Amino acid sequence: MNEILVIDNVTKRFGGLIANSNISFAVERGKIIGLIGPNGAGKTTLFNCISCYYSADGGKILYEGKDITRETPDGICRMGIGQTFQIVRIFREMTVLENIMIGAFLRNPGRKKAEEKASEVAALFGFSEKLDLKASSLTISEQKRLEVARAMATGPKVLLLDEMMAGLNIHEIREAIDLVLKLRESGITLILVEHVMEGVMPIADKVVVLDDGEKIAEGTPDEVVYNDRVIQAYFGDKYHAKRRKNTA
Amino acid sequence: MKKGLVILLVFFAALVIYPFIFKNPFPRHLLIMIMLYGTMGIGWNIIGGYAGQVSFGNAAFFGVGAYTTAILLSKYGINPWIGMLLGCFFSSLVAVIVGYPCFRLRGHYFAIATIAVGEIVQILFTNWEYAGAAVGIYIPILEESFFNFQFHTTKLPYYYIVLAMLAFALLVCYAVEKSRLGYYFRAIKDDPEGARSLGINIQNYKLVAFILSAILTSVCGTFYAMYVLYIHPANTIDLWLSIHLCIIALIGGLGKIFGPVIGAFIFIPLTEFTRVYLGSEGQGIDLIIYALIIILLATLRPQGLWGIFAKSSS
Amino acid sequence: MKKIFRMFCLSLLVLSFASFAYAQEEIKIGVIYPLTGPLASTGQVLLEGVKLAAEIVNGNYNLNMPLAKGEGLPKLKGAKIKIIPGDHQGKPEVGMAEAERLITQEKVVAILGCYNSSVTATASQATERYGIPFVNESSTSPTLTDRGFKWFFRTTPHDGLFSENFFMFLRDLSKKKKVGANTIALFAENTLFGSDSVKYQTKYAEKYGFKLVGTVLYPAKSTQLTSEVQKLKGMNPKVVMQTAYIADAILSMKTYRELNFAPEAILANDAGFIDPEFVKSLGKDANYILSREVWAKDLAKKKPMIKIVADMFEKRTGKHMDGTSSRAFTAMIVLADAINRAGSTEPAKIQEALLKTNIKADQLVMPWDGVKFDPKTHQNMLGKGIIVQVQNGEYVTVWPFNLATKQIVWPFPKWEGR
Amino acid sequence: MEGVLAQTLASGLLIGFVYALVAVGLTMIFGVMDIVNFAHGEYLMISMYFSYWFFILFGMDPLYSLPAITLIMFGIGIITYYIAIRPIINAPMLSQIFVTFGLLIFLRGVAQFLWKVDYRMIPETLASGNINLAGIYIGRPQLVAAVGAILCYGVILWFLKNTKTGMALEAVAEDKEAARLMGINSNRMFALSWGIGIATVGIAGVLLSTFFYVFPEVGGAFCLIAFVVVALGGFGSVVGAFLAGIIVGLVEVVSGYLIDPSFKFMFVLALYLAVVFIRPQGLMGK
Repeated sequence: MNEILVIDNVTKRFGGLIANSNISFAVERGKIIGLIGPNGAGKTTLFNCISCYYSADGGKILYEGKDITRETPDGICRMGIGQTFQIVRIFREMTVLENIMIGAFLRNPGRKKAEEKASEVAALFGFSEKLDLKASSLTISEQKRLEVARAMATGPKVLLLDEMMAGLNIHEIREAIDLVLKLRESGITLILVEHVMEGVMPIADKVVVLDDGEKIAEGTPDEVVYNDRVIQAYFGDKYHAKRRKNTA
Repeated sequence: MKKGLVILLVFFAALVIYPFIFKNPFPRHLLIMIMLYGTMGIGWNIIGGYAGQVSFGNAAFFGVGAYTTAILLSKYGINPWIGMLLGCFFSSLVAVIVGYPCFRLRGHYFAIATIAVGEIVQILFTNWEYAGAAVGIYIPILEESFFNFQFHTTKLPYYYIVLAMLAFALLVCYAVEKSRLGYYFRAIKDDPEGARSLGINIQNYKLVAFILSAILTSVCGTFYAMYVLYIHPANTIDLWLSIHLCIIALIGGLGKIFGPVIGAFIFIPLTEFTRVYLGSEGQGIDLIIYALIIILLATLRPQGLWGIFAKSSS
Repeated sequence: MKKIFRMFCLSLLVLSFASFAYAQEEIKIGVIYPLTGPLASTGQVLLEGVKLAAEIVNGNYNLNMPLAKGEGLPKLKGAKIKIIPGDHQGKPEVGMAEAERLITQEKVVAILGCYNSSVTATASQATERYGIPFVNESSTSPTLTDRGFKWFFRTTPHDGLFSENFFMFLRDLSKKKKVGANTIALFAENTLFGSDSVKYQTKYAEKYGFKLVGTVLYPAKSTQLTSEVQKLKGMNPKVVMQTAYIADAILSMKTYRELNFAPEAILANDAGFIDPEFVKSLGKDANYILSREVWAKDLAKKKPMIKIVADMFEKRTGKHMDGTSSRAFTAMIVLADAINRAGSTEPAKIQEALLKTNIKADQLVMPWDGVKFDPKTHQNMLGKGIIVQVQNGEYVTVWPFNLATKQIVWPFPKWEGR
Repeated sequence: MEGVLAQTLASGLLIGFVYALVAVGLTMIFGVMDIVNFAHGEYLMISMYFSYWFFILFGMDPLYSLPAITLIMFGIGIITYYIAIRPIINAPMLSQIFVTFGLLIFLRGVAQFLWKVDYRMIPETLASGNINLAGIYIGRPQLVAAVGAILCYGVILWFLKNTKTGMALEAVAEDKEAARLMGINSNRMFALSWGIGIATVGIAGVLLSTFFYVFPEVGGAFCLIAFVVVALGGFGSVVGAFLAGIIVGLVEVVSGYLIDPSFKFMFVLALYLAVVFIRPQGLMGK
């Protein structure tokens, strides 16, 4: 079975508002999946359903064949799904090493072991020199990297990254892209939720596009970029019409 | 770290030797109270300082510990040491029953819910005929012995028992801080959602912290009952007791092992002396001074005196 | 290593900061009262009572009272009494600690206190351990003297006797006035004082053949008492027997008036109802309340000495003397008398002298038959209560009828048209 | 029986309005700046003393001195904010709790120092007496206080919904950052919330002083109830506090009458716990 995560007909409502309606797609092992869409498309809601902060009102989410729709965020982490947050949620009062240790403790209950594991992960993410710094003293891009490192320390098979590239400059986006590619090489499945298309398109193996709570497209980046509904969703009717004329 | 250990050992050695040099009972009593509050302060620090859940209900555990021992001894003649263990058991039970729903509440909601719980426990004991209701329980005077946990001619054994309790509490706290528990508690305090995302069941870990806190407080309740030999709801399950525990932890430094001990060493003598020297005329000046100290500490030094101490020594 | 040693010495020094004791010059007597906290106003009044007694003992006054004439204690070369106050804030463990502090730091020869029964319970345990006489002036919980302590003495009658007084009064009254006050409701705060009183009142109601129509207990911290008074109203008793501290005493009176509740009599159990603040706060709404008392200023008509002492008290404090301050005053006189007769400050001798105490009724500012301790329980056997009524803002004695200075107003007038 | 029940409900309702008025300042301060003022009851006490002294020294009835005392309390609120609260706006929650705790002890100490620990009460005011409504007795002071509370709530709600300043206050409560970007001076709004919050508890104190005694620790009992009211209604919700105040008053009186007065507070507290366990944000909280 090559599909590590299956989103099956997921629907989420807030009162009368439907944030996600019947969304389905599958995530293959070891791939990078981009989840994109304009503001208010329902990306974050879907992300929160997958990471179990919300439980879907309809449909199912399967992880390695198991239904995780009603799991808790900590539960799925123990099962092997790590995640980061849109707005960084590092432990600000702790040091860099301690932050990563909190993740490492999940599979290494002893402090010595956890510290070793954390140092390893820290080295991988380029934090070797900054182990004893207070996390709050890092730059935003470093903080985002720390969050990924921390999640990686829990030893996940799937990593959910929420708007990892938002707020970063071009140089930092490059670094982030390198990091994601490196993670894929190590066999991790990644789901990237991004508002900015530029960050995701070059690296994603598959892209799922949401608009207005519905899935409007799914496919390789190339396929998706030329999808009419995607263009319409991102650039509106006018642009869509103009482009039509040009190609015609 | 080495230096810290030396200071700690010297401190304990001084406490052990002190009664051999100074025989005056009042300062001994004072030290007993300091160590008792220090132990409870450490208990509070685990839930409040490390795990960041501000509890104003810890007096309930103190009361449960004191009452369990007193009821078992006065009604069934059960040895107070067994009462102490059973007190810990019942306190843990209360911690679970109360903690499970309360930990869904955040920040101020949690703090006020714990006030409500503490008050409810007090009302229950005030009206519970079996437990002596408002009259409370006079603990039967037994022969003086360690086994009976009663000493009438000297305070010395009480002194060493509470010293051992303090040492035990410090060890528990040390073990917590250096293990996964301590890290998880701090993570939960720092960012609960972040902690959840790393596989920490925050509800369960908060409960663990609450139970540890309950046990350390309950032991002190038993000690108090055997020390004063008379308990009633107003002096064992009092909101102000809970508040004093927070103040002690705050003065010393939140989430620092030694913080509550320092806090108790400052707070208890401060209240004693302002009371003795300023309070006897009932002028309220003692309260004013005491309040100003708390405000200044909270405003200027949120990390407590331990923070100042650690800074100057490093 | 040297550094460590120095640190060690320093720690010991810090720990010993409170260890210094002072040399003894006068006869020091520790007096422990709630001088801060919610009961502080009562504590202050009690302390003033004790201080006045010490002043009379120390100075030269022409009063028919032990030790009033001539300065100081004659058998101790005119030594003077010095009061060392201690504050227990209403907390039992603080009371115990204060007793220990006074005994060991201040070297007091005896202790007097503590008003609250719960504090007296623990403080007297300390004096029992140290073998120091403890004279209690106004804690009325009967259990205190049932403990059979060797060093504990109580001058005031306890709640058992006081409760019986209520029923003796009602019985006498029904004989004299032919009023049928036969249904009674009990109304009390639910801490030690209230619940203990209710226990004894229930017991004596049965013994004296009165019908108890109900009991209402409420938390002393209440911000309102409407539902409680509703319940009382529903029971429709002829007499309400009430036990309350000052705060709830005021509150209940306000609520009676608000809800227009006026039984034939409100028979109150001392404490809040005889606090000087009671009449001051309520004004004319305080009128016609009956309370058991241990003392009243109008007793002076029978004992002129009472007026002299009460005036001295008023001059000192600006407050009227009352049942609490007069009892504190009396306890101090009893204690000073014993120390004088002992001719020594040795605790055992004072204890012995206390046991031999025999003060006559006319030497007291109390309506008692005297002071004489039961050899076993050390309870004053000659104590006695009175019943007073507030008439025109003054407490006047209405029972026992032989001591009464005014006619009793019965029944309690309706609120309308007052 | 019906008459008794009606009487009980009336009493509960009346005291409920007073609880609501005591609590509204607490909830406002919390709503605007996320600080729980543990010294809230002490401001009630201070205002009751003002009312008492105005009566004793100048013979002014509480109902006449009400406007002056409200103004004074408004000033005291602002001063408190600038001296004690402003330095800890960004401090951790626990520091904030302790500063207001310190204030509580401080104000009690000051009251003890200035006015001693005696219980004091205004014996007779314009509002004294009671009204007989078809067998239901209503204390006039309680009625005056209840009407005062309702008027006060009306004014506050009108102020919040219809004036520029009021709307700015609400905006700050909603989102501090956004309010700052919109050019609202949040510091002034914080000060204002303290001013109004303390002024309302001042009004409550004056009205209360017509039928309740004052002593330095009088705030304690009311403060605990105010906490329950605020938490039950939802921190920061003015309307919630109003509803919760009435609920608490009714539950206290009715459970005291029907079950056992010894447990009346327990029922109030248990109700509160039950509500927040089901709705952690309280009845009307966000």
